[in-house]
Amino acid sequence: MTDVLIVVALLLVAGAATAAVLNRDPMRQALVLSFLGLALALLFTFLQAPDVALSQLAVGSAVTPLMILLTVRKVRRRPGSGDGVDKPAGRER
Amino acid sequence: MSPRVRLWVFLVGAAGFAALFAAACLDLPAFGTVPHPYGVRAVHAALSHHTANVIASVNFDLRAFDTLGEESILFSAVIGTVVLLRQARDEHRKDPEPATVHPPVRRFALLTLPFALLVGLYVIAHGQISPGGGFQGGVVAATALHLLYIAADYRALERVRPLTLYEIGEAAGEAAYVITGLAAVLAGSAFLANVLPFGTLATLSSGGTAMVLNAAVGLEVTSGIVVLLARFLDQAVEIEEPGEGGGSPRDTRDSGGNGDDERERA
Amino acid sequence: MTVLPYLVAGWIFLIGVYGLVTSRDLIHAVGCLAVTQSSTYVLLLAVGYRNGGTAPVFADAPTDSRVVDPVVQALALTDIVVGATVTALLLALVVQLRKRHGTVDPDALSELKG
Amino acid sequence: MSTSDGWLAAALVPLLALVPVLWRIAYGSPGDRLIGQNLTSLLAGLVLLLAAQGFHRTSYNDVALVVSVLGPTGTLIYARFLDVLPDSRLVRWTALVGVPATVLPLCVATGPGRAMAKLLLIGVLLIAGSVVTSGRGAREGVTA
Repeated sequence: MTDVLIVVALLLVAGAATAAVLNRDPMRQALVLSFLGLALALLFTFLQAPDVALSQLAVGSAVTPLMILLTVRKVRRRPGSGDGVDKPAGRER
Repeated sequence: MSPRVRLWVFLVGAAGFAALFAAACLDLPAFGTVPHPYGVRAVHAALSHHTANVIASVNFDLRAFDTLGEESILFSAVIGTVVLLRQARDEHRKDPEPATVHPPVRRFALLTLPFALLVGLYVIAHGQISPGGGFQGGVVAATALHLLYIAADYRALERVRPLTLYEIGEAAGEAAYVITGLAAVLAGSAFLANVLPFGTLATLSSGGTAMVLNAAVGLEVTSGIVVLLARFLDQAVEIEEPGEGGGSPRDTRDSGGNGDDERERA
Repeated sequence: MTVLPYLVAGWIFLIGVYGLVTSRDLIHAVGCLAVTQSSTYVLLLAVGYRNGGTAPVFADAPTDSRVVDPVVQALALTDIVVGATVTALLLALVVQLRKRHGTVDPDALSELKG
Repeated sequence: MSTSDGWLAAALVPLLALVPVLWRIAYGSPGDRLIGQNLTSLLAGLVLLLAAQGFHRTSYNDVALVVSVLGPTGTLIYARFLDVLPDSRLVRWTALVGVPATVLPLCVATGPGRAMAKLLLIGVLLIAGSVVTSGRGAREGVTA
């Protein structure tokens, strides 16, 4: 049964990693990275590494995405300048 | 290099890597079958030093010198970030506008804050007994402090967060680690050797110097992450470049969420 | 199952590098680097796993129980936290680049250099 | 150490529920993504609790404890930056039904003691965090 959990978690991690790379807007990427952090934490728990899971949880699901969000906010504050923003806001629905 | 050429170079490299990596994987022992001689020895060494959490023992006892290196990377990375994100001469500070927070959110955050700090300290303190330790607990405690940013707002956070204190705390953590190592030399042993009494397995005071080093790392990581987040928050919320117009940063935001948000309000 | 964890680690590495190569935004590139980093954790922990093993934490387990390898866990554990501060350093560099050159597109930046 | 397959099979349920949540986070609107983030930490907490029981290791519950503290914190901070905190019935009901349905059997299995107190604490934190971050009207406060 542990094996089944590990396989599902592995596939979840692979999917989350792919989604994190394919989301080109850093604002969206930050939330996917936070999901990836949690998925990795689950995988590490199933691999009997709760210490590493704790570490990954705190860093991957909170600190890294938060810093990315803050950088995005800083970088995009100056109005009307060309950023590397390649997703217009309206595309999301 | 044009993007097209770069992509081709990547594809060729990736194909090569994939082929070699897959071949290597097929040659590896199957997942979860082989015992590791070093792992077995590490477990014996940790138990002989009365440390219940073998991972903490590896980090702070068997490979303590290695962790000193890791800690120094962390230390210098934080210093580098602080230098890069300091307020330049042509930038000016402006007070962020106070935000109003919905009462349930504020109440929840204020109630959770002390509790979350406590969880962080618990994770640090129980490093040598249960899963946890200075590295993980430090991050939890530092993130917990930023609950205040939601609970009240940025200015309240600045008031309870004397940044200098955390900068000193970070340096003190690093220094404490080195001093503990040197103390072992003074006691007539090797640098970072475990010279303190080992205590009883699975109690708070077990593990000898592992416990002290764990606390030093906890102090450094907590302070380091708080300083990092503070610098980023400063840049994002307070510091303005000369070209930027006045007004609140929220007005000039250009995030992916903006368009949808307007529509939702309409 | 015998090789799947290793292959997943390889996939995460490749997709992360793909993101780095094709990125048009340095912040996105830093995120991709974080993804690439996580592949090493998956590989390390997969190598250290043992069927039927439990965590080498003996506070609530008998000391003679079969455990997974603690050494690789210690490696991954410290690297995660140190990696986060390095990510912060890279993001700080991005903020500075944006200030000096007004863009975070790596291609536009290399054009500036000439 | 032996494992209990029943508990691990139960852990599979919230774990599989994370798959559509990933889809929502990757391709949804900003509101959807925040709901997804909120659901992720809630479901992950449940998976961790069930897995800890399945592996017979009470010390694994510490991971769930940290999720229950950091999850809502993360959601609220993102809400601050994305300027949305959507009202979500899905999150609220998952918390109000899913958490008791997980924690109470776990408490019965553990029996009274420190471990049970910790379980109840994690349960309360998970429910409180989810209800506050998905509550009606929370949105106005954050966007103001």
